[in-house]
Amino acid sequence: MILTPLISLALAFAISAVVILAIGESPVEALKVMVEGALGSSYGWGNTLYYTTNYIFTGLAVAVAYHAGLFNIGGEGQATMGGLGVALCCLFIPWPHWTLALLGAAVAGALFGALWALIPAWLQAKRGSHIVITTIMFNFIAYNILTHLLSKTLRPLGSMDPATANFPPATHIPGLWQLAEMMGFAWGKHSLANVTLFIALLMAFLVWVLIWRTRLGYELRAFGKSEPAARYAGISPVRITIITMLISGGLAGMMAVNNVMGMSERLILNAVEGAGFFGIAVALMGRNHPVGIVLAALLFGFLFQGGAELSLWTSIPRELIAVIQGLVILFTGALDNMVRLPLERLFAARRRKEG
Amino acid sequence: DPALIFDLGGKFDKSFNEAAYMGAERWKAETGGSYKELEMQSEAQREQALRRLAETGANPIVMTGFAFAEVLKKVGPDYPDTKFAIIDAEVDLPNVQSIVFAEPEGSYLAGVLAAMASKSGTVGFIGGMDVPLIHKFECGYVQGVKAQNPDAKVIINYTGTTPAAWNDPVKGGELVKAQKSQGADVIYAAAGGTGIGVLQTAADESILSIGVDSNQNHLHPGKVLTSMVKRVDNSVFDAFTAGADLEPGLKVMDLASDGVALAMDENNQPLITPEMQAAVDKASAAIKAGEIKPHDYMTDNTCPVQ
Amino acid sequence: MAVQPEHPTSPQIAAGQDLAIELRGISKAFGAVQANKSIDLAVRRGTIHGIIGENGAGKSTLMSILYGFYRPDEGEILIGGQPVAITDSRAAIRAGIGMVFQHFKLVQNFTVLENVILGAEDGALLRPSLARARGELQRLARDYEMQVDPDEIVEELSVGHQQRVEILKALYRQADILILDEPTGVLTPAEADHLFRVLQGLRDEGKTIILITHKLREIMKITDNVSVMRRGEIVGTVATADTNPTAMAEMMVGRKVILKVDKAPARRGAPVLEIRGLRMVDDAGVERLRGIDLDIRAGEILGIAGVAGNGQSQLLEILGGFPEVGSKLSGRIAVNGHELPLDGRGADGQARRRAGIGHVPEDRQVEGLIMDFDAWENAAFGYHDAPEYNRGLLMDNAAIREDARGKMARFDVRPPDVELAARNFSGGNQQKIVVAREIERNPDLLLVGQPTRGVDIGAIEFIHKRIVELRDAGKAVLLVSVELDEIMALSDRIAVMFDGRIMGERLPEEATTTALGCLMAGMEPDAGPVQAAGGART
Amino acid sequence: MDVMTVVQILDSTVRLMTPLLLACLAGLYSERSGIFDIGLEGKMLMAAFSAGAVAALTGSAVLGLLAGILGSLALALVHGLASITFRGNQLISGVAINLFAGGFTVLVGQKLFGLGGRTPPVSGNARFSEITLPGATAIRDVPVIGPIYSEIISGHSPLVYLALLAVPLTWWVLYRTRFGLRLRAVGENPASVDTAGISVTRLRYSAVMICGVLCGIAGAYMAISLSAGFVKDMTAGRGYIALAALIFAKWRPWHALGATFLFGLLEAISNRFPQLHLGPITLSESFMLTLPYILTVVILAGFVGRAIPPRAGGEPYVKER
Ligand SMILES: Nc1ncnc2c1ncn2[C@@H]1O[C@H](COP(=O)(O)OP(=O)(O)OP(=O)(O)O)[C@@H](O)[C@H]1O
Ligand SMILES: Nc1ncnc2c1ncn2[C@@H]1O[C@H](COP(=O)(O)OP(=O)(O)OP(=O)(O)O)[C@@H](O)[C@H]1O
Ligand SMILES: [Mg+2]
Ligand SMILES: [Mg+2]
Repeated sequence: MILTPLISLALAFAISAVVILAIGESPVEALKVMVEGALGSSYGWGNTLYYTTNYIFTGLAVAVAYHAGLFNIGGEGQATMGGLGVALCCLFIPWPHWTLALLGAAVAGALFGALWALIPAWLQAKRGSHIVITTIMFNFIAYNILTHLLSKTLRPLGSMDPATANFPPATHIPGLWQLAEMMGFAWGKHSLANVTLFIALLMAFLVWVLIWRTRLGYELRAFGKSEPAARYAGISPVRITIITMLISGGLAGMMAVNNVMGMSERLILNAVEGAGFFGIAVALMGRNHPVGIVLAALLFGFLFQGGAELSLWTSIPRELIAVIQGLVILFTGALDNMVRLPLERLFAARRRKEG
Repeated sequence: DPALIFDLGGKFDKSFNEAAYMGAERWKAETGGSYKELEMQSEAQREQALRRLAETGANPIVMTGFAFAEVLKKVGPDYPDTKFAIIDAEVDLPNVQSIVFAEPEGSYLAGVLAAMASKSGTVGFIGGMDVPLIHKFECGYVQGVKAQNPDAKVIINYTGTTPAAWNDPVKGGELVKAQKSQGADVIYAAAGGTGIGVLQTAADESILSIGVDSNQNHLHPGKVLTSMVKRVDNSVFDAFTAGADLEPGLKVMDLASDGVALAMDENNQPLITPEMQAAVDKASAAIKAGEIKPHDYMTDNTCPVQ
Repeated sequence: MAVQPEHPTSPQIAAGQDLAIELRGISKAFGAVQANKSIDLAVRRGTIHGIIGENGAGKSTLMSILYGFYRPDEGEILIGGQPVAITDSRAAIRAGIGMVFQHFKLVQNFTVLENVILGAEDGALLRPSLARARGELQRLARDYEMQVDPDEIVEELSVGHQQRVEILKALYRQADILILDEPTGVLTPAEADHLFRVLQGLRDEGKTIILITHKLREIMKITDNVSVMRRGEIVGTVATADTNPTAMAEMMVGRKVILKVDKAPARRGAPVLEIRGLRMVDDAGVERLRGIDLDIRAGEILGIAGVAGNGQSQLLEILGGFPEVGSKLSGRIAVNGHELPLDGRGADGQARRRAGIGHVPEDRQVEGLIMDFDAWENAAFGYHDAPEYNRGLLMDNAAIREDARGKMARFDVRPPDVELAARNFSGGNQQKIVVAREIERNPDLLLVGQPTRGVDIGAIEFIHKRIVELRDAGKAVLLVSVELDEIMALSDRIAVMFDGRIMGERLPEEATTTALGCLMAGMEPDAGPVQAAGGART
Repeated sequence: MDVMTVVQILDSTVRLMTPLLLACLAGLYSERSGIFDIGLEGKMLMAAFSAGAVAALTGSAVLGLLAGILGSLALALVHGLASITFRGNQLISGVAINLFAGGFTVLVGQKLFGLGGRTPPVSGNARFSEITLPGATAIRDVPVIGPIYSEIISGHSPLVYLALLAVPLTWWVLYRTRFGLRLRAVGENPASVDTAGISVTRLRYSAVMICGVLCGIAGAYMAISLSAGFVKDMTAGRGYIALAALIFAKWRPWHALGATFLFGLLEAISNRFPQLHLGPITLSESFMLTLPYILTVVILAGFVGRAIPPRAGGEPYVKER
């Protein structure tokens, strides 16, 4: 039922509005700034779509795991490691052309992300250690490793910045606005969205195929619904858990193509910026269906870009966005029954009247 | 109007960004002009922010923090008529003024003072997140200490390897206690929000601390030996005053140009003996004259003395 | 029909008489399911009142309402003539009602004592409560000869003993109305007899007992009155003395039923399944199978009788390729002469299916079906990687749907809607989906666990017929059931399992319930107990 | 390594483990009742802020503590609402609460004090000062027990002793009282509690509330005892460590003491020895800083014995589908 998430969303925004009022600002004003900044211009759209791309990847990552009954909170760490993979692949392989580099980076990112999900997956499957905690810990560990590498090993000499050198031009992938220019019209000049968006959409489609059209998807969903039944049917929990987490981590890792290769064109410290966590909300709002996820990702892209504009043009602190996102996750994710049950009762009553 | 962009630390980091904010406020107060300010929220926004400001005709645009360097290289050329000033990094563009500070020099002096103020002959350094910039402070400091007292011991701690390390006063406090137990009685904190905890605990434990970036002497009068101030405020003030005809090129803010200095005011005045003052003056003179060249960690990622 | 449903309470129990309980117009719906439809029921004080009805008829729901576990949508409850608002179990307990649920409500890792006092503590501190409970428990155990070790951890107890704990819990709360929901399903005939003696004892003290059961025999044996439920309604209440099994069966289903399966004598062929010295030690280190030797030939049905929890489930799971996680296996299994591995990739459900083993698992809702999957998806479950269901990398959903339609039509699953989620089929129809899936694969060996648990008599007839057909087609069938009648009706040979062993084999024609009962209790009919060690576990 | 070093490390361990211990016990109550809670971090943060803010405004540490508890309770209530009343996903509720607290504290702090989310430094009565136990100074110089008593045991904030007392208290409540019995039961099999005539909802709410109170004390301790004021994100992941410690402790009070002690000790050691030289190998600084997380994973991997959570944990109690 599509109505539930919408109402939940409305509630989340209503409370956010109260918070904004509480800190003495005008919600209407804030909303206007957000909408104009994020959707009011092709430039705004360009940036909104950039964030959307991130969230599609992480949202899909969470969703795939969720279908197998696994709760992957590790998107953050997996995307971080994916960034490492993308960076190494862009820095140390002499790519002839960006198209090849793009493919290479996508593979590298996915590989690193997948490997980072492998250990928690194995621990869950073999030793039953709770994947939620292990993935959280792996987020921290990934961050520590990255900081170490960036400030000690990968940082070019004399640079202050704990970041890698810039990637060679051959690995610079065109932004959507550049594609637009090639096709001879001006759209969102210098905005951040880039060709990775298409990869994201492709992945969304592939995930749909995987989940509802392949044997693996069938087994994965069965396992997610009932482990005893899965074992009865000869589906190996260990195998499914590990494969699922590899796919999930791979998707999260692939996000790096967008933010590392597409945007900063070098690897910086906090490149992921919570996308891993927002993936949870995106997946939930999207009811773990690729189409829903793309839409939810668009919403969160809007939130983030709008929030940026907010801190750009108003005195509302940037933390407001964290609050709004928290509320959205709370209402769409944890409190959805609060909305759904009354709705269902309502419709049930309707049906009884009719029938 | 001019514009000022703060780095992710946020303008109230009690040190670097806050200093820049002070400068801008001072300019506002003295000239009655108005300026546009904004805080970064995410890496992705840096470019966005620069472009949006440039397009709204802000000039000059001052940004704090090396993290802007790469973006500025990209954006600068697109707005030739806009002047940019970047603090803590070098960007070689016709319309960019690069302002870099000689932290090693200031920290060197802090080291000299610390060595003299220490009775135990052991002093401490507490860095925030373990990143190169902070090693720059550390290295200058150690050199100063050793120069003043070759067999002095310097205990070095970093708070962490994640941004949380900038905001962990609890751990900062524990580090002070740990260092104190090893004999340290003067501790230099270059750790943003964590530094608050360091200075606090040092005061609680009645040992001396040294603040950083902006003048923190007033936080615990008589307990903070001094502060190694980077006059970010001055450079912002100057940039704002210069306005549209801000002259491009590299601007090194060192002792000579009062870009870095030790804060001496009524709060730490009782702690500073004449001979300390003398030693500091002597050292700074030597540095200005180029007789002493505190090694810059960034040049080779190593520090000559340990 | 023998009794007119429009009579809320039949002549023997008219209002005004000394009624312990009176239910008026109780209705309860679970979502779309109308589990109870305006039910009226009166129970006389100091009597044992039986309630029978097909699975899902609404018996447990009704009693759960009386006990305050569910809240009725409509209707009122009178205890001893006074209307009482039973809002929760606390109110029910205060009204003197105790209930032993179909699925026990015990805290598995608590001691017996802790379970008994839970909710009935004397004060904020445990020690005094425990002390009193210990004494009280000993007294009750003595009076009703229901010994249990008060300090034993519940999960260490056999089902029978766990049931005792539940009964003691109720008595400890001074219940004078005791509800038992299908208490004998998990008991040996001997244990059941003991339970009935206890119940009669309680009745003679003036307590009122409501007994839910499927077994007409038991109704006839100890109830004073009996109410029959069907599809959420009470279709009649009669004095047990005035009725007989066939009449009641008819009332239950609403039509004549043949309780007997007619089948030709078995034409045995080559051995299909050979089991030698099969042992299994579970994760907790308990030996669940203690050396099983079995042969099943083509064209015969081997029935395994036994009280739940004596290793039958483990045997089926091992043969089906999904033994309990962490268990250790030894011994040999061969199908059609080919030895099957006991563990590793080659021993999972897929491999077993490839080896020609079909399996109707004991619990359709937990194992046999994915309740949230649609019927068509479930119809391929376990065989989902069979070539006919796949096209290259992708699954051929169209083919699977088509195939599912056929199966549901042939097995008369109602409603015949392949897009409906398994959850929304009735128990019997869920079971038909599973049976269709497994039988139509035409396996050499079919494992069948509790095929008719949760299935109404109509469906039972149908499923029994299919199983016999398979056997007549020269296939081997291994049937496990706790219903002796079912074992007797279907099997060509009967093996009785107790505590992980085969106690003995009998031919149905020469087997008597009492003889089998002894074996099920671990005793040779003539000799004394074989070994008391262990005892049944769940 | 001389005695004083050891003493100092243990002394620092006591301080560092206190917030972990309180949070760990908080989680213990909640999870024993069957409500998983990864929102400890957020609740502590909220508490730290409320405590810091109120202490700064009123100049009273006690009021600060109360405020901290209230702040944490508010979020606990939300978690209860989501996971008990509305049978939502407990993990997601936790994630949301952490995110919300992170932003909300700064937002309000900025509004109140304009210090970028920081609260003004508190001092004097606005802060819990360290209390010296009787005789501490007297026996200071007695070898061994002298330093142990006067340095390690004595001279901590009252909240430290509160936390330590909470351990035996929790044990007693859990295993010796009616409430404890019911709490353990509802986490194992809510139906058994329900059919015993006890309200599952009320029981679980009270557990979640106790969790809130303890998180509140933990946060307050960090803001107005260990340090002098709130700094944004000052809990720095301690909530998650506490969670790991809870699993390590297999949801038992005394074990919780041990587990949090271990994590505290680890941090104290890495403070004292930025690099650890163990014979030939040297553990680098960044490795030492990563160690707690790695250790957590190792522990969770069950190399120290499998941990079985309360059976009904994480599952909302649903009677009717
Ligand atoms: N908690 C529940 N949620 C949804 N439906 C339920 C629930 N409990 C029972 N039902 C449905 O209500 C109907 C009556 O169930 P109930 O358990 O009362 O039948 P029963 O007569 O006890 O069957 P059995 O003989 O198997 O115990 C069935 O359709 C059952 O599926
Ligand atoms: N657990 C459940 N949750 C929700 N609905 C259920 C549940 N169990 C059964 N139902 C619904 O209740 C209806 C009756 O189910 P029930 O199992 O009582 O049938 P039944 O009377 O047992 O019939 P059968 O004899 O075929 O089992 C089913 O059609 C199904 O839609
Ligand atoms: Mg029932
Ligand atoms: Mg049924």
